[in-house]
Amino acid sequence: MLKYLVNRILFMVLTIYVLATLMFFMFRLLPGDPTMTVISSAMSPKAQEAMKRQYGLDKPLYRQYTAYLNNIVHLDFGYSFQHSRRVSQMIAGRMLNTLLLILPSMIAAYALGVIMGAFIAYKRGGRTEISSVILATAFQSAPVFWIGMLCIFIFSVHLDIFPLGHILSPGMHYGKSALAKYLSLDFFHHFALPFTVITAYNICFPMLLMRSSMLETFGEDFIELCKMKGMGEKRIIYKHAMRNSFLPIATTLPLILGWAVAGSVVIETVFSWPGLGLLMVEAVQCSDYPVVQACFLMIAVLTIVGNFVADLLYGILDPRIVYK
Amino acid sequence: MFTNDGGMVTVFLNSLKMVSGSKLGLAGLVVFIVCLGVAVFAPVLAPYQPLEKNYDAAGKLMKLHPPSVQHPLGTTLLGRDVFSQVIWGARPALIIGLSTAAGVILIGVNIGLISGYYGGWIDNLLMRITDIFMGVPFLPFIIVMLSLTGRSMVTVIFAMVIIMWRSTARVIRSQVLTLRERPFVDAARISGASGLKIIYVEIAPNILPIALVNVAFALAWAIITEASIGFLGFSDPDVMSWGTIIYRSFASQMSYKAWWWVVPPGAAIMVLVTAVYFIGRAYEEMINPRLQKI
Amino acid sequence: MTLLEIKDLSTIFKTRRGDVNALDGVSLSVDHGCNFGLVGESGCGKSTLLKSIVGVLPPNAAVTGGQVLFDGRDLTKMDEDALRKIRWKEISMITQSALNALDPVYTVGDQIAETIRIHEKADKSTVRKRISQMFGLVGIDAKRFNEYPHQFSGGMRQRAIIAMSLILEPKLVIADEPTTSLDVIVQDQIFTNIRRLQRSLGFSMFLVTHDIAVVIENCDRIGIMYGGKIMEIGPVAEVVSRSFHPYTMGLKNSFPNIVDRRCELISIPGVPPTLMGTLHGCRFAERCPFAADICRSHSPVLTRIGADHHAACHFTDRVESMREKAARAGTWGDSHSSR
Amino acid sequence: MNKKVWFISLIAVFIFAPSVVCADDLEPVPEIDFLTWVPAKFMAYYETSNYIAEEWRKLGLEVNLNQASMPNPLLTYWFKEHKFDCVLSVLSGLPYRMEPDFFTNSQFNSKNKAPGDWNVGEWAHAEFDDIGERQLEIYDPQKRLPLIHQLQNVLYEEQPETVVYYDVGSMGINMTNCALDYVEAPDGLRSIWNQVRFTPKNGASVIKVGRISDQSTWNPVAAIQSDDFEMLRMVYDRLVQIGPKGEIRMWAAESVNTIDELTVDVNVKKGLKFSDGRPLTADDVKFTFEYMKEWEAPYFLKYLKPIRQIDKLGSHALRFHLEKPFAPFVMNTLGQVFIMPKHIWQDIVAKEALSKPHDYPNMPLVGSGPFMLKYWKEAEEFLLLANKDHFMAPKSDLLFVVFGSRELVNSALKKGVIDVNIQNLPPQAVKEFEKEKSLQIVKVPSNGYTAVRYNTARPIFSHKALRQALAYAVPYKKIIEEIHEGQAGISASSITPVNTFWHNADLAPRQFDLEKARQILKDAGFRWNAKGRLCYPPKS
Amino acid sequence: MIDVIDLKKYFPVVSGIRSLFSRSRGKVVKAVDSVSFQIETGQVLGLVGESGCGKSTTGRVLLDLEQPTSGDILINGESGRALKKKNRKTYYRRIQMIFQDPYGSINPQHNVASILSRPLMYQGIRDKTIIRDKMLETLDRVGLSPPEAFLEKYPHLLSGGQRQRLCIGRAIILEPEFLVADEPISMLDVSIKSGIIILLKRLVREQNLSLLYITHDLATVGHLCDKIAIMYMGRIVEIGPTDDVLDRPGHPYTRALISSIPIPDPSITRSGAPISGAISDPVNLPSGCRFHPRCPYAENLCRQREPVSAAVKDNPEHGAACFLTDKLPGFDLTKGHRC
Repeated sequence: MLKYLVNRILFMVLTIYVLATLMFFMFRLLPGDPTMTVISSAMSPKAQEAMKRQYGLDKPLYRQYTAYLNNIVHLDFGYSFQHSRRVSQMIAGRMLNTLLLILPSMIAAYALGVIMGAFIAYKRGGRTEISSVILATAFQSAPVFWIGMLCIFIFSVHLDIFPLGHILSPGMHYGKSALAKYLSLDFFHHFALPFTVITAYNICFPMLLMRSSMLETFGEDFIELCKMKGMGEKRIIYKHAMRNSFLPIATTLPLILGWAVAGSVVIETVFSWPGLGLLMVEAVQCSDYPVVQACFLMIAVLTIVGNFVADLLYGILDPRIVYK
Repeated sequence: MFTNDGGMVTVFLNSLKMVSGSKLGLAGLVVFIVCLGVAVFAPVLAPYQPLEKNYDAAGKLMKLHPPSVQHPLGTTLLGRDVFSQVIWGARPALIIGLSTAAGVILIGVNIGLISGYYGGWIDNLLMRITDIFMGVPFLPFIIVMLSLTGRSMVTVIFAMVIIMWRSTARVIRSQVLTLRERPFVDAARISGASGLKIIYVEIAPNILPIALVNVAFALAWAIITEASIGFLGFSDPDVMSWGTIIYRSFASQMSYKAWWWVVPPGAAIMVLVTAVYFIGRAYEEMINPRLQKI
Repeated sequence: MTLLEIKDLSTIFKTRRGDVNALDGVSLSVDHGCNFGLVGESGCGKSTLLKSIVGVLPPNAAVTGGQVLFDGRDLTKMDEDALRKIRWKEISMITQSALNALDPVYTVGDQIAETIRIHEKADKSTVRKRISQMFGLVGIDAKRFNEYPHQFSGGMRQRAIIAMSLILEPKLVIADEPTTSLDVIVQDQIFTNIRRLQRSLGFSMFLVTHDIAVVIENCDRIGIMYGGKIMEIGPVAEVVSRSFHPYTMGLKNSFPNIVDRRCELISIPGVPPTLMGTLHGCRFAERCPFAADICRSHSPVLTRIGADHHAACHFTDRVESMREKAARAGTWGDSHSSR
Repeated sequence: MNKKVWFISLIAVFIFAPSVVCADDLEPVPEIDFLTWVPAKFMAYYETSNYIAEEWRKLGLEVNLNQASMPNPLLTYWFKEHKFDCVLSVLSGLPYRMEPDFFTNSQFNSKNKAPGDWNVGEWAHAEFDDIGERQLEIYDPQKRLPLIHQLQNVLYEEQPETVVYYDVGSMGINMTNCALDYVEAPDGLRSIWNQVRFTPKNGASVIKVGRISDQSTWNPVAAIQSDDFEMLRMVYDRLVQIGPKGEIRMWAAESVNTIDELTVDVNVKKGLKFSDGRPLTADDVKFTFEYMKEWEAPYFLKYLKPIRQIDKLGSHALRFHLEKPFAPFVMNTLGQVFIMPKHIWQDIVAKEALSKPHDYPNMPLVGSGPFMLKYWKEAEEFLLLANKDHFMAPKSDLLFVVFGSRELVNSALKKGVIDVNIQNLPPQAVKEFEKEKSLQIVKVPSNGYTAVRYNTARPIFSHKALRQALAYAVPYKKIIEEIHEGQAGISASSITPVNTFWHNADLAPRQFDLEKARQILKDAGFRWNAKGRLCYPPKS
Repeated sequence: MIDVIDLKKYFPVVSGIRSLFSRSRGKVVKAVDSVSFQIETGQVLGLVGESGCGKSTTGRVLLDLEQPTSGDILINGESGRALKKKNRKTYYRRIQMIFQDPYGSINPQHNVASILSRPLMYQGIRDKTIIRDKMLETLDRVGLSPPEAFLEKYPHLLSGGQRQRLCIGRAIILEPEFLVADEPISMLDVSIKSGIIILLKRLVREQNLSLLYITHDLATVGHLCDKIAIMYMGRIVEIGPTDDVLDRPGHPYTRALISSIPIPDPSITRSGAPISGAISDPVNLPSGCRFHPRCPYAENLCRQREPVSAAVKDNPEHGAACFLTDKLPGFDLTKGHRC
């Protein structure tokens, strides 16, 4: 077990290293001058050189690379071209915002999806099943940003129930602690719409998967034996069928989590949610590559750590898995 | 590659037959074929050019006109016909979707086959590479790629293929791992077949159904992803794809005033992707008898 | 005294391609304290019969006629709740594949304990004690209570299933190919074990298998099933030594015997019928060397030929000549003899 | 004759046939590489270039709209590599750009042709250079004015760029909780002159201002973005500020006296205090200018360059010695550099263990400006408290709220979630906003402008006649009406009418007239080939 | 004649890079441990043992489906290792295999013609008429007639028995000298099993080949084989002519195997297997005789030294690897009824 953990963690580090290196070299191949990010009348060739010196871009590539890796180890992603600040200062709060949006939505989507999937599998062959399948598929097939836009259109613009986006109403003060901010009613008011959209959008996958997994489990001998044992329908479904059917779904959790975190770039854009994804999109648009690198790596870390946690979770759920 | 009996064509035709056996599958197939038709005959079906500006009788630009007989889905901020744009948008959607799916399958299936069949260090290497790719955040990576390579349709496809093959490779590999242990592979080996012959003659036809399911899902994913890329403003600016239409309406800040500009392209994506999903799911249920409704 | 009596039971499966008459008027009975063995090849309807008895047919199958009388109660007429009380408490089961019969995510002990708790109110420690006792009886180390099914070997799993099936001391144990996937030595151990337990617990057993030898060794009465119908039924010694049905004769011919290995091995040509759609005549007629026109048009009924011996053949009166011919390889076609 | 020969000659005919048609040695004008913006994000800019290209095509030109993403590679092609035949140059109006040098001499002087500098079209004109250099030495606006007008005349005549339009922005105030006696300024509600005048009403305690970009940095040494300067000037004082009409107004300086072209005396107001209570003195001013120069604050580098030496004349008096005469010195140098507290910054690098002052987050911020930064929640909001002791004491605290998109901020204004929107409203929404009774919409004609800038280093646009002709082939009105909903104006000069003092009103904007364009081309010897393609004048 | 000499197959417990760090480094499972036997042309050797004893691995190693650790096979005097080295394809011309699972060993995507023609094509035969004639002849030979009707069929249309016949056809189409049949009937129905036995027996005689018949079922071995080898944990513990081994088993394990087989004859009562327990841990083999933990007769010597094969009752044909062969009590299975 310990060896497995060490192996996994080493591989995670390797993955992050590879991605970091990839990012570094990809951006060094970028056509264009990184100092060319603002048109300012103060701009002069001299000023640009000064900026390059300040960003350390005048050094040879390998020196830049080693410095870059060294900095990453210290969680320092350099200096934003656009924002004239340390990138690390910018992303910490953003990451929290992204997690606050994505994690609860994903957990809700999974929990609901699994329960609904089990339910429609139980009701198989009926109208409930077919209509939920159609509805869920259609919902998943629509681009999430479009659904977000429609929801804003209906609930914010027309019905005026929810705010148009963002994380808090302007001018709300909640004292110093971040907790107070995230526990405030206002936060939930802003959180509700994007949360619902992400949840509804992500429900489909676990639901359909759970349904087919349940159908497979229903065919297993032990389920039949449960019936022969005189076990009640509910007990069979909740205690035996669902737990077993959930296993293959647990393996997809990291995948979906990865998609969701990656998909945050779109959803945060629609809802102006000040998270990593939005920051990254803005940074890419400004060729602010230290910020892009940092956001990308942070999103990757979330994905990779998510994978890892899900793997461990799977081991807890399925006694047959022995880590070696 | 899959000539001879039980070849690719047969499997494909069989799969079509199987898909149409399910109601949802049939519906998906019909919608998909209609979309294909729309894409092919877009010049005939679309009343206007996608970027054509329309002026009213008084010579005024028809800005944001709501749906009318002349413009069934209204006009955009610069007087362009939304209906025509949506029709033309079927082309990039299908071209990008199909080529991405093809690329994904080509890479994914081959890596899966080789990795799964040969095992050992080849498998180890390929799967570690796949694992690394699994850690790559999908959309962000594509966005970064596109910001580096420029935003033509080819680079969009390339960017998607380069990252989407990973899950196909995994699925195919696990399939090959079980197929490899099947006695018919041993039987082929003792008939004197070489490794490549076993992979492509014996194993490949058997993973074709799974590969076809993956084609469907990759196709669906590619279309949605292209739309997302378009929405973030990173897709080919010269191509009026559905995602780009939505993005332009979003960027014009008029999307909440002119629903007819936003709803149709999104609905088109939804309908097409749903159809593709239905096809894939119907086929998946057919090839996995345990999922069949009894 | 009769414990289980099945009268004229019919079950139909609905499939995409049509109805399958999996069971067609099956009648048999199992007496108290006796073992009944049902022999048949795959697809003959053995498993469907078991599922019909305990009422756990899949949704696309239904009993279309007949009765299952257990201790005088008709199980086919009972509602789900009443049936649930009878299941396992009175009729339990030893399944064919022990690996798949246990839920992989719970420990073996937990699953057995759950079985008890479904039917009885019992506190943890007594449950635990009972299970340990039962483990001792079937030959499992009581320490393995908290192990998962995948940690058991094949033979041990089968023992665990037996322990589970006997834990509530049922009146009838249905054993569905209990040893098919096991090696002969383990099979022998398992049956020895079952016989020993039967002596101390006194349950009846309904054994279903394709292995005629196992039935001969372990059962009092035997039923030969083919194509969803009982072909011949009676006391083991009677049916084996004085077969009245050509299928029974063919089965005996094709069964290898380590003692009589110099006997000719003769196989039955052809394949079993699919049971799809409306069927006429004897199910075995296709493969029967003695089939006449009547066999293809009229289905023979199970007729009494001995004290407790029934067979379903039109030509029970000509049995002597059939037996003689059946022992010759040529009767069954040229290429089907071992010598 | 065998088949092969037939075939080859057939191919030959096809290849050479087109050249046979232009047998009179006409060389077609090559395709124009028109560098422009991506349509999705910069729809109006892209469409402007598209409208222009459509008309140019009618003249027999081939135009390729090269869409490049902003900022890269667009800015690189535009400023660094000059990789274009013409570019849609969109320059925003900022207060310091009221200084006439920037839009004239800086942009077109042949000295500034180097990559990364402002003469991106590499235009060179000896007479223009000469006037440009001379006007830099004249500190008296009245004496400088004729030269600036001359520069505009040359540009109008030579057309190194064709000015297409200037924006007339619209900004909104929700009057429910906020009152403003609006002062017209080229930066509208963003102007400091307006921001100190926002007055709360109906019991509101703070005025909420909507923004779509977050502050990047509060460090004046590191800041490079105009949005950042807008906020920094609220919390820091400058020696002078640019007034709403583009005039110089004393701010922290009591007076600025130009002794001669190379010497400028400054007297600092007495009684100014930093927010930590320490007084602002000539030491701080001297320190700031020297510090910025020493650490190469990228934004100020260009403006600090002319300074040779700064002498402290008294506790509140200084003398600047310049390397060479630099007329924009007062407006662009003294008018931009923020006075930083010496006691904070002098040892900040050592104290915070930084490699350079650019890395200093500058929190808590110590400034002397009319506002004080209370807090900053990144990407969310920041609160500026009114500095009641300041000589320009604001009427209200301001809460700046960062929104993710223009759409959000606009609807927030309408709903009254915010009181002021300092973004321009989208042109197509202006009419709708004007109907709202609670809103006060102010019109903000910009001193920035949009133009087609020609790369005169390329053979096509080295032809003056072509540039002049194309100026008649820009559908000015259509662009303003259809793309900008009328929210723009036509200017003949790069110094737009809003810069009343410097604008040369004698120049008449050119009208859209394709016939006239054709005539100019014809007169200059341009010809059209059989396919209607424009060709260079035949070489004699 | 087939001569297998000292065949060994050791599986490392851990493999790959991990083996460098693992605690179980260097440990092996001796799946096949010094196995030697001969099969005369036209004869059948039955290799019998419980699951996990290494009998299937022996077959797979012979076919080079697993790399042998050491050992060789002589096919009519020619070294298999040399043959393989020269050209693997020609090796497979001389040795072929029939697999256990008739469903899994046929590629479901190929039709009969393609299944049968592939071996020929891989061997370089391109002439279509030759291939076709050969296929028809083979189909006829394995009892799939009329052969023409089968050529275009896909496997899913064939019954289990037909599939296994097809597999046999595929194996004999190259006219090998040596055929390995790995449990060819264990997945088939009773009435069909004997048909395959009969077919194999006929083919051995007609084609003049040697057959290694691998099975766990001693009963069928009696009907098919000329010689029997009993395998236990990678070793052949007893080998000899069928009658000698079955009637006068010289190894306690053979005795246990034989006596645990149920006999389909109600007149015979069997005493049952005298041994208990299951196979030991293959990684940590017991010291001395591998069978001693289960052997009811084990002595100290058995725990210390490993027995080598010795002639039973002075019959040089019949060997058993047991110290106690001569001391074992009498064994009689043939009492009672005969046909």
